[in-house]
Amino acid sequence: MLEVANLEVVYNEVILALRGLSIEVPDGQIVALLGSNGAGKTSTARAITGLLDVHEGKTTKGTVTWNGKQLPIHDPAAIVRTGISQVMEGRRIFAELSVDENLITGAFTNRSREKHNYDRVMELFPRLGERRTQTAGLLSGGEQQMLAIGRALMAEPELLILDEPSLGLAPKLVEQVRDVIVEINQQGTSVLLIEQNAMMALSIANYGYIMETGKVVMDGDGAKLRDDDDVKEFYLGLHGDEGEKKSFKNIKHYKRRKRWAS
Amino acid sequence: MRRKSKALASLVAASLVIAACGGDDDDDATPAEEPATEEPADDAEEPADDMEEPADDMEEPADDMEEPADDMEEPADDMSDEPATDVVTDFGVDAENMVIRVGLNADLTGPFASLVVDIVEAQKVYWEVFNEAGGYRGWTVEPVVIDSGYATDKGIQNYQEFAQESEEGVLMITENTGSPITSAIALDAADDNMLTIPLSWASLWPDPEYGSAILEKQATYCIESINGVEWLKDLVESEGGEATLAIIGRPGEYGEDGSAGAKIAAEELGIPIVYDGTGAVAGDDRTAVISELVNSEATIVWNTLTPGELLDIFGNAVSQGFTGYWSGNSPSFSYPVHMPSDFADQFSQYYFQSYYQAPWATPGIPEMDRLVAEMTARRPDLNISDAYTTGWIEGMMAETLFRTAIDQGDLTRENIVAISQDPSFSVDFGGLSANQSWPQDYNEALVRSTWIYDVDASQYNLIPMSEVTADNPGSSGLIPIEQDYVGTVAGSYQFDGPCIEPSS
Amino acid sequence: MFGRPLLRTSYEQDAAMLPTAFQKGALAAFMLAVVLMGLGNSVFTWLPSSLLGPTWINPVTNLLPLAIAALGFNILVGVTGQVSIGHSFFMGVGAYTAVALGGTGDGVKACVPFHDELGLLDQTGQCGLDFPMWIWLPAAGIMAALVGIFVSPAAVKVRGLYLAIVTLGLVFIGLHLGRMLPEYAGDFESGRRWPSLDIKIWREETPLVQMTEDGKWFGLIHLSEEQKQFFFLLALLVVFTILAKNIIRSRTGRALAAIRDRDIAAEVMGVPEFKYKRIGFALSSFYAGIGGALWASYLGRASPVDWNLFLAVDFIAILLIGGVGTIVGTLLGTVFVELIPDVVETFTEWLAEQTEAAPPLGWIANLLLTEGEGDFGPISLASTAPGWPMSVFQWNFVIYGVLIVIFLIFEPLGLYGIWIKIRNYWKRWPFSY
Amino acid sequence: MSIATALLANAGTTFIQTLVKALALGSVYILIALGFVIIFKGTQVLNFAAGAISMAGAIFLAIMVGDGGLPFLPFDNPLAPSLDDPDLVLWLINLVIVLFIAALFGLVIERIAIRPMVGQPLFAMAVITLGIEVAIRPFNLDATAIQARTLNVPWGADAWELWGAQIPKSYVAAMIIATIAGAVVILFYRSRLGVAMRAVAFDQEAAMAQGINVGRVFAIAWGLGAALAALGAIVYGMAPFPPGGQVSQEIHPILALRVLPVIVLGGLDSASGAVYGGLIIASAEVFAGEYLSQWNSTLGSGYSTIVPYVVMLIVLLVKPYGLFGTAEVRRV
Repeated sequence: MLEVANLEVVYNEVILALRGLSIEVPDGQIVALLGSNGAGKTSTARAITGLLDVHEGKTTKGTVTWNGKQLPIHDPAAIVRTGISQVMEGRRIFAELSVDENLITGAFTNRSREKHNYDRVMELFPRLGERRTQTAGLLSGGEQQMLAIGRALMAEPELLILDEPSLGLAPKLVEQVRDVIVEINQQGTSVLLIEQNAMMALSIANYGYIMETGKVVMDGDGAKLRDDDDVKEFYLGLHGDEGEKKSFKNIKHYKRRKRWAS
Repeated sequence: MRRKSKALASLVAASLVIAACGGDDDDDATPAEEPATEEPADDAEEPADDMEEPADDMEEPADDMEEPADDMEEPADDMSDEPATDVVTDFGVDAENMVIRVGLNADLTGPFASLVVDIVEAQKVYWEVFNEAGGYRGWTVEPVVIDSGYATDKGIQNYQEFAQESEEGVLMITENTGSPITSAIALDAADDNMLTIPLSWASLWPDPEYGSAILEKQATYCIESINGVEWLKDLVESEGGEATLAIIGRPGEYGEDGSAGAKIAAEELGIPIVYDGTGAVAGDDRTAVISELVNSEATIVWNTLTPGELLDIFGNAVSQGFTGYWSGNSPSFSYPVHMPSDFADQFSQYYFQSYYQAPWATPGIPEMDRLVAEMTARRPDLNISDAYTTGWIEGMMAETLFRTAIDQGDLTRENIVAISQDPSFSVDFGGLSANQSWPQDYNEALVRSTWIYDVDASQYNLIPMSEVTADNPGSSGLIPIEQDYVGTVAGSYQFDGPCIEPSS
Repeated sequence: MFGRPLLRTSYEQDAAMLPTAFQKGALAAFMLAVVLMGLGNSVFTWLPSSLLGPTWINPVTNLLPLAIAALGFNILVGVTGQVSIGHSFFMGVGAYTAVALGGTGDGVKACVPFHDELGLLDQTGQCGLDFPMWIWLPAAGIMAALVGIFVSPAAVKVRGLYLAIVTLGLVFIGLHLGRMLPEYAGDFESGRRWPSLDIKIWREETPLVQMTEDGKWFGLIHLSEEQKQFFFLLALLVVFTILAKNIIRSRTGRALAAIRDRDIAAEVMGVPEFKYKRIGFALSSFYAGIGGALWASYLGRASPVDWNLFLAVDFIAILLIGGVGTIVGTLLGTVFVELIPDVVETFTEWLAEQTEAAPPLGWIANLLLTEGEGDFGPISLASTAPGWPMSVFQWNFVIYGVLIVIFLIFEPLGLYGIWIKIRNYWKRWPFSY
Repeated sequence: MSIATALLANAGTTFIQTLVKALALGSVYILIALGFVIIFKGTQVLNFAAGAISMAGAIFLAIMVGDGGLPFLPFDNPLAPSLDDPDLVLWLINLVIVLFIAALFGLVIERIAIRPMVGQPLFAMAVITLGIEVAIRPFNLDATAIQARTLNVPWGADAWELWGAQIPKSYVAAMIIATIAGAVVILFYRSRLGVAMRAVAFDQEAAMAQGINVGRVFAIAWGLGAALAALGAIVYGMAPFPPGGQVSQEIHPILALRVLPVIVLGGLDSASGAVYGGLIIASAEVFAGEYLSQWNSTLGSGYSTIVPYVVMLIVLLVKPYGLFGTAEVRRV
């Protein structure tokens, strides 16, 4: 189980990106983390996978624990070894490498089971098998997303963090991605799904968090959030009333319980 | 930069005033300095008129000195070891502690560092020995070394530091590495009365017009080339060959001077020049020069290069089958560079070194015995070196100057220059090199003898001085063939002036 | 008078030369200090001579022309963001323009390149037309700027590190031109004499202001040769600093900064990239040319090998150590970089006198210095012995390199950044962000 | 015989000799350029310290096999080949040891100065290596005693004769060593570590996210790069490369700078580009030096050394990322 408690992240010693964020990802579940641009979703992912250093970011407060242990936040490779893999926003495949070589890069932390994991990826994404020796940069957008997910699976993670997997994909491909996520989850991997596409995310999530300006402003079961009027209004775009702009802050039934150090 | 003379004049004037008014306090020379530095603003105009007297006439200062120095009987003749306290000083001399500062503007990090480091070390030892023996009449010498890295701009900055008109400056420069830097400061040195002993044998320096403050030691590059080419021609002809000459030189005073001498010799002796590479060697790639040289099939090569350049050109030419005899101006061949190289055997076979002085531990030279004894005792960790002779010689020149100046009671920069230009001034090098004097006529001032050595890699034995014994003094592998050789051309040739034009 | 700090109600206020009263005061104090330093003991006779005057005036004067060139380098690298390792080349261009126009020589024919090969003169001659400084100094800047414009097409096409290598190539090509054209460069190693800094109207014998002799200035104050040159170069530095500051806060300066931050974005916003990169190169080269001409004239002599890679690296170090993109940083950096060797040498001399002192000072001195047998200090006082331990001259290079590394790792904004950090700490106290 | 007729008579041998020299110089350039490329590929650093690193390697070997000692240690090198008749096997063992030490040296530099700079602008990283170069240089030139040193190469300045042309054994050795090094680099690129390095080169953050130990990749790139640079300088220290088979204080410190046109021509990140660039630049330099020699006085002595820069400028104006380099994707 992944527990993030009261996380505060600062960039360049000036910009406060997360202000006391707390989320949980229980084993075997799909948890959605929703929010608009700049809400701090990607910062959350970076804080968990140890990539803040690259962006001059720092965790100034709070803890990230995985199965009861603190994560080594300055060593991304060690974090991957503990069983957390990330599919980064914008796919970030190695365009100059071949498909196979891309997959090899995912297997560095788990060499002993490379063959097994490779077969599993090929089973999940038969399209990749057809293009094994092709240069990855020449794949289509959907295939590249598949490759990015497959690359992350090569480490055989217990928790897969997906950062905006639907970004820039056609609706049909979004559905495909969603199905893949469900399948991976069913094979026993927990998923933290970071999305702007709330509809897609909440349709498969067991639990969801909604972020705004670095804080969780609302959370609940996937089904409950899906049915919530305000969520509908802000993220699913289902409300017809297009008058004033609202923020969750102003909504009366905001009643997220505070959780201090857990 | 005439201001130095003005300041000097005001100083002389001020010291006279003090001497006249101050009565008996005059045995301390330091008070003389203070009015000089404080008051030039007011005095600068007036004494400028009387400056001609002390400036132009060498004998005059002695007369001027009579009043303040009345307790000093006949200074010129007196060689006693009485402390000489009544000495006029200006810059670079700590009169209170009786310390003379001399400057070494030395290349400690540049291309000639391997040579200059040894020279500087030998000169330091020279002054250590001098000082420990009590100096001369209470005066000791403190050498100040600044690195120029053989860069002209740094060399000029160092010079400016030395030329400071205060105790922090130096009285004279006893080592100034390199023709470029010497050339760069030659005119300023004349203006500043800063006598400079160059590590450069350019034929410019004996010219009273140009190098009036440059006290060159030994023969010039130009004469060295004339002697060397004549000697090689005799060698080739004695073996039944025909002499044809190839000249290779780097650009600048050093290279052009050496090449000019080779051309004079070729013209006088009727040797055909089959390749003239004067100034052709610059930059790191010498393919063009090597190609031209090998194709010329010369039997004599005269080079004026750096050791690295010589090694490259010699090595490549020899491996392409070139078989002429080689020699060149002295810093071209450097035993620490060439003796351990892959071409050591070829150097032994084809190369003859030319130089001006005795190499390390040459037997039968008393001054060399003293040098070897002092160096081995004081610097046991260092290796033996032929370059120690140069530093020693520079020290001997400066010491002779200082002795004369102290006896005259005048340790001003101006007087040091004046002594160096006096026809009676000469230095006895005790066999380390040809004795020398500096008359103000170009042809008379020239030293026309050089040394010629055989290069013998099998004799090469570079050891630390701690291992030096009488039986095994070590050797640079350079074995003198001719000591103080004067060829027919060099012996009689009348020069119109320096072999090269001074650069502006 | 004392409103809220840092509240600026107009754009003019934000772009002002010296936005705060503190900066005005600091500048005044600094200038006063500099002037006092120049006057030194000719006015303040009671001051010890080691503090002011002759010991330091030469090194300090020496860095003034370099500071002018550094300002230009800052415009190119700091403001326009174009990486160059070729600044010394442009300094050389300016210096040779100056010596060709202002130096003594053998007439116009000698100024034709390859005149020896073309047989124009009976003998080898040097180019020098003996014009006064008001001609050769601006011409040096303009010529360098023109050469800058000439090579700027490469700057537009070539980016980043490739540009750095291209400009580095310029340095080597410049060194070779010095070998090829002795009519301008003089001897390859010893070079030639430069025109002095005398101010003349035309070629008259007695100049209006004579820089190379002691004497009274304006009939008021007696100054030595060194002091005259110091004040003259200082005045020029002040003029060029104000000019640089104005360029940076002008429309041009903003366009250059836009190109630095994102060249494509700037182009999309209507800043013509090519034009402004060219302007950046021209401005930078102009400053380099002026700085080079003044430096060579101050030294009195320069050789082609002086405009080498190390000089170019000096400017990089100046910018990095001082602080990229700021004028104050550039000036601080120049002072710091150019005075390090003198300071280290002075410090070592001082330390050498302390070896007999009471611990811990004497202990430290003994630990650092090697005087003879049995010492293990890394700095050799017997400075001339080759090998380990090294002399203070060699340690100076090491210190120089290590400083570049340290500043880059720990303080990328340089000395200026350190100052800003201190300032911000006090400004925002007690808030942490 | 005039120079012109001599030239004609020797035209064939001159050409062969020139060609061999070009290939040999090209081999040196390729070795050092590969060092640059590997470091740039792995860490995005243009290693201006290559000059000092390569010279340090050459000096180390010179001390071990020439002086027979160990650098900075008061013992003799037990494996030193004899001075008069050096044994090839012993000499090669020393070479391998020195290459390992050079690699270690690269690791140390990477650890101290490059690792803390990860994520900084490319220029800052390049300049930090410039600082390292300046800082190491005095140790190369002064601390190890300043005289030029010989590498005591077993075959010395020997040469084979081929149709009247002298083919120095060192030139052939240079070609063999460069070929081996090139093959090693190609094999390395295809290995797992090579894949990791290319991944890091392409997208450092993404590589980190996959659990690739970027630090280890950096270290390997610097180790390999430093060893290659040292190998290049060592080869250049064999006779009759200038200045005649020595580690020279005049030529070796700037050897790496002369290679910059090669990597610009080939592209900073392309290994095959380094090979082609090395051959093109070396040929241009050597052939210009040989066949334009009669214009030496007009072109300026030593003109051939700036031929690489001129070639580089012309190529860059036509192809801004070199002949083989990857064009940067420019995004707003």
